[in-house]
Amino acid sequence: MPVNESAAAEAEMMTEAEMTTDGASGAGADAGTGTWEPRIVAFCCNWCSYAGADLAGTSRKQYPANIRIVRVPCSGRINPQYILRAFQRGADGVMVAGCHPGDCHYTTGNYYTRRRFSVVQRFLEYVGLHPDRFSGHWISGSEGEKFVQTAREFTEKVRSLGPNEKMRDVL
Amino acid sequence: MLNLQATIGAGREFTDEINHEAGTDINRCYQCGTCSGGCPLFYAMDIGPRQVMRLLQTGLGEEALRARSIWICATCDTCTVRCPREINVAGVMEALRIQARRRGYRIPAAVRKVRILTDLFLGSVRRSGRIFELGLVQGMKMRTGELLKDVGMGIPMLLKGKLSLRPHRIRGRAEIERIYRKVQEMEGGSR
Amino acid sequence: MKRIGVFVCHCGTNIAATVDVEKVAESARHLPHVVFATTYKFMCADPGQKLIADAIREHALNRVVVAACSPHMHERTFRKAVERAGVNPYLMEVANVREQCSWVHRDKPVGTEKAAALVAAAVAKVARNVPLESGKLPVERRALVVGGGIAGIQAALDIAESGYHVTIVEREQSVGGRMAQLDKTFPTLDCSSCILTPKMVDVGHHPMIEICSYSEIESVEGYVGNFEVTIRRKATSVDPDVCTGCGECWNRCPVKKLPSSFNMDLGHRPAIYVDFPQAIPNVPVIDRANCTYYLRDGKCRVCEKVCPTKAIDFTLEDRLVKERFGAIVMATGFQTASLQQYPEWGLGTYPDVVTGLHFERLVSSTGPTEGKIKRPSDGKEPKSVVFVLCAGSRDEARGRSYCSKACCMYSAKQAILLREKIPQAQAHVFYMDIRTAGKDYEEFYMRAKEEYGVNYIRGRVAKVYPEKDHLVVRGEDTLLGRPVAVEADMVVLAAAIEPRADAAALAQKVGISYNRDHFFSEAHPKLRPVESNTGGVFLAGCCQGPKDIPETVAQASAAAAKVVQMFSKDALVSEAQLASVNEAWCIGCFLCQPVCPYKAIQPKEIEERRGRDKIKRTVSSVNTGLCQGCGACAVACPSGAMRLNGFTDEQILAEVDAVCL
Amino acid sequence: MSEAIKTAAPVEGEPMPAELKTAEIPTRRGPAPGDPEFLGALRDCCRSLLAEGHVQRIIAYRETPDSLRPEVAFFASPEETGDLVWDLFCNTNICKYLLDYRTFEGRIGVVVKGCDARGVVQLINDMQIPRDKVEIIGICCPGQIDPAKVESAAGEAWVSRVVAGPDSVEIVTEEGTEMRVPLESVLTDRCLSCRKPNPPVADVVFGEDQKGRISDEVFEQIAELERMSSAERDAFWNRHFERCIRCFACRNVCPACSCTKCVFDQQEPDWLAGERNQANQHFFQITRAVHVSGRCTGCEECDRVCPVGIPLRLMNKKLWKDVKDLFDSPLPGTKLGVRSPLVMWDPKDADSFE
Amino acid sequence: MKLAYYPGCSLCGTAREYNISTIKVSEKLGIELEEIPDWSCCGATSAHTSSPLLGVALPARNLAIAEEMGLDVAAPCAACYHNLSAARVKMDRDHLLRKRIEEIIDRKYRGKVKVLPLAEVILSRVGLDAVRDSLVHPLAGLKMAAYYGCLMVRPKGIVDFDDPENPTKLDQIMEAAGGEMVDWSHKTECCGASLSLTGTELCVDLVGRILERAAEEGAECIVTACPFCQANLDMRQAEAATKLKTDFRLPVLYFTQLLGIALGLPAGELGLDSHVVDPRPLLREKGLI
Repeated sequence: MPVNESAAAEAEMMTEAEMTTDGASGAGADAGTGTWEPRIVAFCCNWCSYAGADLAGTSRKQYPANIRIVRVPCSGRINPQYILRAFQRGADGVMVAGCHPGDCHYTTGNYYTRRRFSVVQRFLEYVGLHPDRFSGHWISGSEGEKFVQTAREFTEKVRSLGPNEKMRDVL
Repeated sequence: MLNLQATIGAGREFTDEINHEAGTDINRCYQCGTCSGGCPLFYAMDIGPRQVMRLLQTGLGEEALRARSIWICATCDTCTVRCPREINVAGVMEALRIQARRRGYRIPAAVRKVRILTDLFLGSVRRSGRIFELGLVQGMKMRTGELLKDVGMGIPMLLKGKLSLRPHRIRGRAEIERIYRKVQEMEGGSR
Repeated sequence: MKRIGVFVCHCGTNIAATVDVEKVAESARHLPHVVFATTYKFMCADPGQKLIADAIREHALNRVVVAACSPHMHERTFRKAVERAGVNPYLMEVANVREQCSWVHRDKPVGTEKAAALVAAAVAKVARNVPLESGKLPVERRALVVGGGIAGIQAALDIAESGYHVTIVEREQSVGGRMAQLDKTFPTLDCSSCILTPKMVDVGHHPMIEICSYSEIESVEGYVGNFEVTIRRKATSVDPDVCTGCGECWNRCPVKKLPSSFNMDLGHRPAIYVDFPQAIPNVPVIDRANCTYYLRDGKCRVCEKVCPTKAIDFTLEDRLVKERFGAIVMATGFQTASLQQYPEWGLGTYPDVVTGLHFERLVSSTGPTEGKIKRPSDGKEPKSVVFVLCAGSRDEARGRSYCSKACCMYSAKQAILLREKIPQAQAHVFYMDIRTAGKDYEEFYMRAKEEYGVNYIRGRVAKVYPEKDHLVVRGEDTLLGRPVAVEADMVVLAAAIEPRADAAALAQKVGISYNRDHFFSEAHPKLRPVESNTGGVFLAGCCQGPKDIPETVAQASAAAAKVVQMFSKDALVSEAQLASVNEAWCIGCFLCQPVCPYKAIQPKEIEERRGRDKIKRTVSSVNTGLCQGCGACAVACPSGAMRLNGFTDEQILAEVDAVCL
Repeated sequence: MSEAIKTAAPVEGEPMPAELKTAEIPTRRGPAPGDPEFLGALRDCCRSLLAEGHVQRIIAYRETPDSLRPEVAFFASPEETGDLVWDLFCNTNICKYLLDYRTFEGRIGVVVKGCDARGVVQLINDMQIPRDKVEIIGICCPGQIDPAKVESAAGEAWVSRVVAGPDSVEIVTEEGTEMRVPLESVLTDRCLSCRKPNPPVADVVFGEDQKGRISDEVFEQIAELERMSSAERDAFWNRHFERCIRCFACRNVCPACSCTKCVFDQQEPDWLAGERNQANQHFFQITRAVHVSGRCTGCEECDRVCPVGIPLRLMNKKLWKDVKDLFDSPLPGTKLGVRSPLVMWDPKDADSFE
Repeated sequence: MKLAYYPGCSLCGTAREYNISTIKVSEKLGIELEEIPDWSCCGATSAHTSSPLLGVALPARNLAIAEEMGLDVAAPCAACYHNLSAARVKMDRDHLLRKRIEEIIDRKYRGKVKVLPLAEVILSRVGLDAVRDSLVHPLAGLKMAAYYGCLMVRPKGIVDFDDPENPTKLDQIMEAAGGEMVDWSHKTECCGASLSLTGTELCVDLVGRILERAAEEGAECIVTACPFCQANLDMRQAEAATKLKTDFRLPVLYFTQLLGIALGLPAGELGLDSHVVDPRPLLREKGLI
């Protein structure tokens, strides 16, 4: 609904239709070559893995553009329902990254992440999601190289699996 | 005057080939000299391992192929173990020796005997599957003309049964011959 | 009525080179609620911020998205800019299109498409932001300095001089740290203790400074402005209030031959000791592991007998002291590498192979040899000494890729001291690159070569081995291109500077991050070098990375300035993005309570109308003073009643949707 | 009556008392369900509780014209307890009704078997009802009968009455024909693998501790599922999730689901859309299972009440197996004062991240 | 425990005494050695300095046969141990190389076989306590310098027998045998043996350096586990002494010979007569034979 001056009545809530943006090209199609490119959502904790991704940037290390980072204050803030939502909206792979256990800026945040996702990871696999589509990593603020390595390996793994159909509900 | 960007450009392909064969990356070298310093035979070499690295870094790798060093190197790996930049220095020297042979470079006279011994050694293995030590020593004497070398040692060793008179041929000699031919095919090498 | 403005930064060419900023702005114009989108070369600069203010006025914007560098860089800058223009600072989101897009994807179309998606995500999120106010936090105007070396002393003095109380926690018997072990300092060659001891005395007598020597940090709770630190005051067996430091006890103590770690085990000390003569506090401690009284239950007691003021009290126990602080300065210093992974140099095998710190003790007048340089093996005066640089540093193969920065200079100094004390001695220095990056440093290095005839050999030492009555140092003189061997009576290894062995454990206690080599991580290498990522914790000296004394002192004063800046405000601005409870949805199950690291969740009685009657029930509530906004509670709450402002479920879901489309 | 165990409601500053005193099983025991005076003794117990004012309401079961399906009844006065009944058809888990009594003035008695009692304990651990407000009348359950199985055993004929013996069941039909079938053949599925038939916490208990029936059949099914490829598992669950009509019966019956405003009912954030496509079906099923993981008592009511027969026990038991393997925590609802393992941590936890 | 025995060409010729003493000591310590049937030469330094493929193929043939036997390989000769281990590691790391080598040697090789120097077998599988328990003539009063050379300890990753700069395993074994070990700096300094026939004067210099350091530290004999080093240090000792204008008589023995004596094996069977620098006077003086 490409309206420049939004004349629509002020709807406090977002209607589903309004969510669509025809500005960005169709999900998954690569702007350049048109071949299929996997879409990967990475939930990164602000203090460590997000800083690690920044360090990869300041060191100009290249990694696939499929990775799209959503910043959260702590890996403990990542709700398993966000993972389901990402797959629903067309993600082909989801990554969760936090500080190494013991290094969490909030001291115990990642301990809960470790417990929660050791259960959720097995359960997602159990209900039929291919295990290579979801992975978790501990990446510190000084591990720019590890972030890049993880991004590349995970993108290739997801690319080899092809587009994800499970739970896909793209409008 | 050395036109560096030209030599670096021209020599890059050769340096990359050596990097690949030795499974290492010479560009990491920061010329600290630990390899040359620790090399037991550096004093006898015309250019030390560090200088060989520098030649390869600046694209003058071909020059190293004419050096005596790559034949004197005893592949004892002291350099590789101590290199702070984790470069397989001994591997590079070995790769250069193989390249020198493969590209038919003339081997400096002073170190020609190393090549002769290697050929005799491999010939002996090819024929009987194991080394015939006496044959090796005699072959060296014939090919180098040093007939009286270590003759004092030879007789006592014979008497103590340390030098058998006949080569010990293994049953699988045909297998060894087949290995040599297969390797030659795969490497297309000039033996 | 949401009216969002999108501002895409060129960042010179950093973004514009690999992201078509115009196209990103164009695609942003079609996003819901976006009424204005533009680009500018430098959004963070004044004109950029003015552009935002003007756009807010002209287009009546009430929400802003800035697509630029990482929020770690300029989120604060843009929030202030937006606030000045009358919009709540938390109605602004940053899209990281530099570090996480333009710099890491060279293909322009791909980079542009991703940047557009990141902007879409930021717009979707900002559309769901709600205005937030940051609260006020009380500040405990007391500072804690961990480590009593020159860094800790300087920081403490600067803070105390600004009128605030400082507690220094020092693990050893006396403050002074590494600098107390040095003889002279470069580049001025003035005597280390002459410039250090006055500062130690100041610290010792300053009314606002309390020194907890022979003590360690047991635990740290709380957060910026309100740290609760437990300090373990190790039992010294000497009553500090009564002891006058007369020295009777340590002179008469029968246990004489204990290795003195202050003298790098080259000298000896008694069981009751002070580290060095100018020790502050000048009160000895008893080394209970080696004191006869403790080893053979109650024997000896000589020190007790000779003590004129009866200060000895064997029954004293460790005390755990709990104190509140507003800020912490980490100044824990360094240690030199043990070099056990280098058997080829023989440190620890051949007695005459020593490290720089050993040499400092040998050449120091308070050292075991009263300043006369003698070989540890037979005490002879060395006629030839070899200094080996980069001993353990710049060696990725064995775990230390970094340069220890100060060795070139202190080795040159030590060579000069050698030549001054033993004019006929030869000084050789094996080096790879001499690094004299400081004021008067290069001149000092030239003096060593010209005035003192120190021989510099460019080459990294391959092997050190004993031969007859001397050592042989083998290497290559890479400028000559020849193998060289130097016969030396003593070899001084400039061992790498590394953090203290327990640095990582201490970092986890205090809650700050550290890098691969266990140096504490600064918030930003260039822009915030003395702050850690954790609010209220500052860094000074070698604990943050190898450096020399001038830089350490500069950092210490900088850290002190940061602390004083914090204390100068009447209250701390607390985090605005905190958790809050939707009391209608909360069923009082308190699953949120155990996951809160700051114990910020308490029960609260509320009254509700249920049909005709009023009922009272208990729901969760967040103490905004303690909450730090980590969000663990928001996930533990099944119904989503617990929300984390700034990162609510709606916002994150909106981001996920936008990023995936 | 036993002295009620005082449980602190959430006190200012200390919301969860460090260690709720776990009530020991009292010595007072009533006769076992099989025993002829059992029903009389149960009715007397309930009547005296109400008469002496120990409780102001009792939730139990009452006769209905269909003798195979007694209904849940709320007894307010001693006289009403006359038609209170308890037999092997009391499948329904009544503990969740306690949520309606959160603000009820007075104490509530509940007649609960093993699985229901765990539900009551879980509600107490989830702070939804204080321990001292509930009078737990426990019954050691010999296993409940599935009415559907009885009717299919009786074939076309209408079943008028069923007499349950210790190991066989006599079915009397309208036409008066009688047939005897082994108890095992008509038991509800979950009772065939019920390990904990006895109430872990109760104020008074009827019957002796039962052994329960050990069978790993459900865990074998789970293991078989785990051996499948992810594509096969995907197909398996798609087939089941497709049939979910989103009636939310599983949520409404679950003692661990005590939220007043469930995420599935919320518009903002819009977690669950209405359309019954495979994405939303997956979102609902997975989220429900993950939300109760660590607090699910394993009563399998959800599996029993699902109108379209989705094997929810295969999901709940899988999560329970993993939680037990990973954190070695007790079965939820068996101990008072125990919180979900997912709101605790241990430095030595297993780590599935790299 | 049973192992596939790979003697190597030297042990069948110039290092005959190393072979005999190895077999005798293994029997005494309960190590069952079954010689790899029809084993062939490992190529020493000549193969891998001429062709990378040949350098792996020659040892690989022996590894393949050992794999058929289903036994780990014991290779007393340091050079053979180095080459066999290098081949195994290179093929482990590079799957394609393993495939090509299988094609070259026309045998299946899955990489399930470990390669151990004899010293490692004694240390980890027999154990020093077993050695101490079966001592008959502890080497009391004999000051030995253990010389490891280069091939047995370098480079890390290709051979993992001991620390490349400061190895101690031979020292441990000989100390268990009752001997007194000298701690000296040139344990792993290369003796240049591969140039013994082609650059003899270089060998003399290197041998001189090593023996000078050993003598200075008070060693009475050299103990080694490499036939190249033994031959080089033994044969070039006289020339080295004259060149350095000093004289040192340091018999160079295989560690299995001295271990044999310690375990009470008859001296005659240990080939003590086949050294240029005769060790028997020293051993008699120490009352060991």
